[in-house]
Amino acid sequence: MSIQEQYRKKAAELLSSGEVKLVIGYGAGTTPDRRRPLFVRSADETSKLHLDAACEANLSGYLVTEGLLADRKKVGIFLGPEGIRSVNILASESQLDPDQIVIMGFNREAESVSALEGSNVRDFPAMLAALKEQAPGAGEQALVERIENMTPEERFTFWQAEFEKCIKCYACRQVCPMCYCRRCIVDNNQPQWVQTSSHTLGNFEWNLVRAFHLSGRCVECGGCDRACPVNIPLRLINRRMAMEVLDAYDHFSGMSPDQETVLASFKKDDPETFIL
Amino acid sequence: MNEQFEPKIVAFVCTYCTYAGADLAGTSRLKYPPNVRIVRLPCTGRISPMFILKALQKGADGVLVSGCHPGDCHFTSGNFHARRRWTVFRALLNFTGIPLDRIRFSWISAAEGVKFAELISSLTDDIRKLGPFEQYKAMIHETETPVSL
Amino acid sequence: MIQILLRDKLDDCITRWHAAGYDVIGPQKNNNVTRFAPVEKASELDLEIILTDRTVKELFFPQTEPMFRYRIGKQAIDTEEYLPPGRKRIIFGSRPCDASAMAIDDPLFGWDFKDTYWFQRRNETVMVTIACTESDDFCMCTSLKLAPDSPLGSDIMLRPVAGGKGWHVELLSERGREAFDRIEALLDDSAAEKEPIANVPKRFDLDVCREWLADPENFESHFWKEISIRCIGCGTCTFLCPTCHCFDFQDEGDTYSGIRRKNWDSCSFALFTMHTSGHNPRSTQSSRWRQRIMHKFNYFPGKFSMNSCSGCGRCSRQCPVDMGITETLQEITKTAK
Amino acid sequence: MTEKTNNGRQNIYKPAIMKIVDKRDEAPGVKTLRLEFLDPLDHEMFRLHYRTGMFGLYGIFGEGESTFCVASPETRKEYIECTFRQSGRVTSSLANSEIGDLVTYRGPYGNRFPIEEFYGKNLLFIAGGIALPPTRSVIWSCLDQREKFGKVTIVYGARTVADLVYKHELEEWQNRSDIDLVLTVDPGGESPDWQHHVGFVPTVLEEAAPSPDNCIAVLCGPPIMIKFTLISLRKLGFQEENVYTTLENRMKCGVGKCGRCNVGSVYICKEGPVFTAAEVSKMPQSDL
Repeated sequence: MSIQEQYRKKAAELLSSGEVKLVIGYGAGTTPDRRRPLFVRSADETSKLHLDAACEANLSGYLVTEGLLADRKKVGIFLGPEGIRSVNILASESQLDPDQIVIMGFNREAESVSALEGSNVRDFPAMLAALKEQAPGAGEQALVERIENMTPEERFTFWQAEFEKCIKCYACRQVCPMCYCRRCIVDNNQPQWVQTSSHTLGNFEWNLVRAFHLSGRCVECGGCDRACPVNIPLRLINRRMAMEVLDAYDHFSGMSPDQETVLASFKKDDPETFIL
Repeated sequence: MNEQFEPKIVAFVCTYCTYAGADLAGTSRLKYPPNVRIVRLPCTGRISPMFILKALQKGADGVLVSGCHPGDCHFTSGNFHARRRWTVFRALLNFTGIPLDRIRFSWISAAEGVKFAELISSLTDDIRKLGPFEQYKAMIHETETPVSL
Repeated sequence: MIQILLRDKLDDCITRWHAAGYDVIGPQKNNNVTRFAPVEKASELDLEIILTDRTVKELFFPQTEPMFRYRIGKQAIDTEEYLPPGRKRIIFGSRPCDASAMAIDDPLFGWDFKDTYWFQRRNETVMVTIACTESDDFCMCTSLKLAPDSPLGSDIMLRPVAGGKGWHVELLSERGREAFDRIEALLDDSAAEKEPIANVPKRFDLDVCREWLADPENFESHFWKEISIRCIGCGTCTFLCPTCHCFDFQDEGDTYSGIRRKNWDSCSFALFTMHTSGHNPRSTQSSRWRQRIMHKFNYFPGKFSMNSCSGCGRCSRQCPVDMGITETLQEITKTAK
Repeated sequence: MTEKTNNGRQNIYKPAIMKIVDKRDEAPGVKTLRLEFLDPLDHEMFRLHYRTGMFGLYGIFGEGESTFCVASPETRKEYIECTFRQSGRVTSSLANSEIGDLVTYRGPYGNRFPIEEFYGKNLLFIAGGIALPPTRSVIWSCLDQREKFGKVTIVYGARTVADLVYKHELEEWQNRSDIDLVLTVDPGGESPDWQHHVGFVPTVLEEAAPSPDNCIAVLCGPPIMIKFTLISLRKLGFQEENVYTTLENRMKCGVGKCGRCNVGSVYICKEGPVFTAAEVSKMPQSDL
């Protein structure tokens, strides 16, 4: 039985037994290569669920929809490894109760998907530990290194050209499971820390703030990068920041619901080579 | 340039240690360059990275961020948190090409008036050598001119 | 007489237009995004793009535009106005959907009060549109009763000749004629077969949808919640929409001097309608999506007799969660029948 | 498409500059500013266009613009008065301005109360809290030509005694024999020396029971008060066509372009802010 069939069946069981009130998964998209988030509430709708290599989106952001988990009922959700990490972070930041989440985990390979054993977010320590050890995507790493090898002026010019394109649609923020603030810093106007105008300066500010707020929290699901309508390579900044927290603090975000947030914790002997 | 360039430096300091240290430098009549504008905050933990960005954007040529030595924080752990934040923020600035040699971090206690005076002197010299910070100029100019199309 | 603009004469055309004081702007792929930008040579143009990522809207209504600089004194406030550059320009290679969108927004920017920024640019621009011979899965102009060669909003319509050697020139306005007078000597009159225009399938029944939307009963329908449940509330669809025209004013500066700007804004943002008191008339994402659809296909046509949609399909094409106008109107068509 | 620009300028977004000539505290957090135009041309345009009910966008450069009604009546056009509650960025900044400071103003925009149609009729004004200013503009427009109208009744309520605005004018109205003034505060909001009603506006209105015959009602207040007062008015026999109210929404442009005040088929900034209750009931209620 294919994993798609297996999970359709599981979703149907969860729903008909009343264990979960809702299953968040993937449905067919507008075109054959697209998948879209799908919300299934009854067992007979589960045949609309899809699971294949085109299922790229990290659905965990929907879990923090206002009021969704307030009734203490459980929700089933299709999650890849990044999604599982996101749920861990959301739990560690007290945004949800991890025991309300029933995970149907999957691993995406080049052209297929495989199932991940487990249904509670605590069931995946081995998978996550292996993920931490894995070298990140070679293509991305190469690009990050290419930027690192530039002079600061070149780097600045590179990002200036990228951020010039930004139209401040905030798709990067809205699609990100970690951007759950009820009022984002750019939406505050007393004081107005970030200029809302989308000139290059305002865009630069916004993108720096976004990247900083995600440092040590981003799980590199690539959602922002895919969502960006003007194709700014946001994943490169996220990758670089993830490298930093791994190097400096051995922090790999989303390992468990009990993990401390890297910028809200400290060790007395943290490295501080740059401080005079 | 005929006249020597005088950099503008903004110092974000915590009130309990570095500000007291600066005070001590003053009362001890230690000489340091007048290029620094001090902004006093309750704790280094209160210093948002936005402050640094805004200072550079609004015309500072250099920024100093300074607070209590690790273990001496008036609020026990504010500077430990700040330290992590700075580490990560520096990486971000570096990756986006904002020069790190214009931003300096230090621990200066209330007793270290001499260290404060010396740090300001050396920082001012260094920034003077680097020249005015003009990287943001083109972007600021863009915000002040009509759309070209 | 049939006149043909040959592709290999484009460089000469651009030179002549430049000499006559026109800026020439066309579709380009730059830094991984396709958009309209000024060109010096024909080789910079990317005319094979079916539809650019970003619309021609930004050439009339920029994403952020300084309106005036203020300087505050004790006795007076000095305001220095910033107006559009005031140069004649030719937008070469827009698509019929983008061009019609500009015409659709004209009455909105002009009812009673005329928006100088919009109309000055509109009056200075010659829209040279290329009819579409290709479409993709998201194009839906035909569903909006427009077509891959709709003349609405264009000053010149170019129809590709078979083999891609050039275009049939169709003059649609005096402004277009003036611009093409400059290059008349370069036009060819040899007969050439026109390539057929793209066959864009009809994706929904607009009349049925409009009728359904006009029924007050359906305003509170559960449909809206269902259709927008996965909407994440970003501004992609509105900012990439050629007809979406909502904006915001922002002051940048301090109490002595600064600039007031006109920025794009989006009805899909929660803050768009939020009162200072905290009351928000459209506090849920479903009410915001409903507003977008109602505005485009009910309120706007009620006022200006046109749908506020030209069928470019960017909202569906670029949506991070694969939503869009097409899906909503398809579902309404199904529901209503 | 007409070339009309109410401020006589080519750029419709460019504000006029006004000087604060008087500033009054009305209630906690509520202030009134009296403004005068610096440029006589701007003032001329205002004289030409302003009618009671229209609104303006008041601003401070560097902070932005904020929309509220012109609280002074169309019978007094030498100045503009505006009353507002200090709540956001712009209103805080306006509240902190001093006499002599300069502010920006765009307007007057929107539609108006058709006061000529009220001639010869009885008038019932009902206002709640900070919504007295728009009502007050109509009240004075009518009182300044008192002989043209029949009986005038004003029902005004606020949360507490301190929250009543225009206290000096309430006193003046109280002492006039040609006005029936009914004042009320919400239960618990009364002070020891309060001698008027205690209770919510709809209840007090029903007790006062003004006759609907040949009567126009002007109703302004927070949404919840409007909702219940409309029920009371219906009970008293008022037709929805004879009840006028003003709507408020967030606005940026004021001239029907920026899109945010759109409710149903109506742009409040152009087709409003004055509507009859009959018109309001045709709008999608959940979007209000």
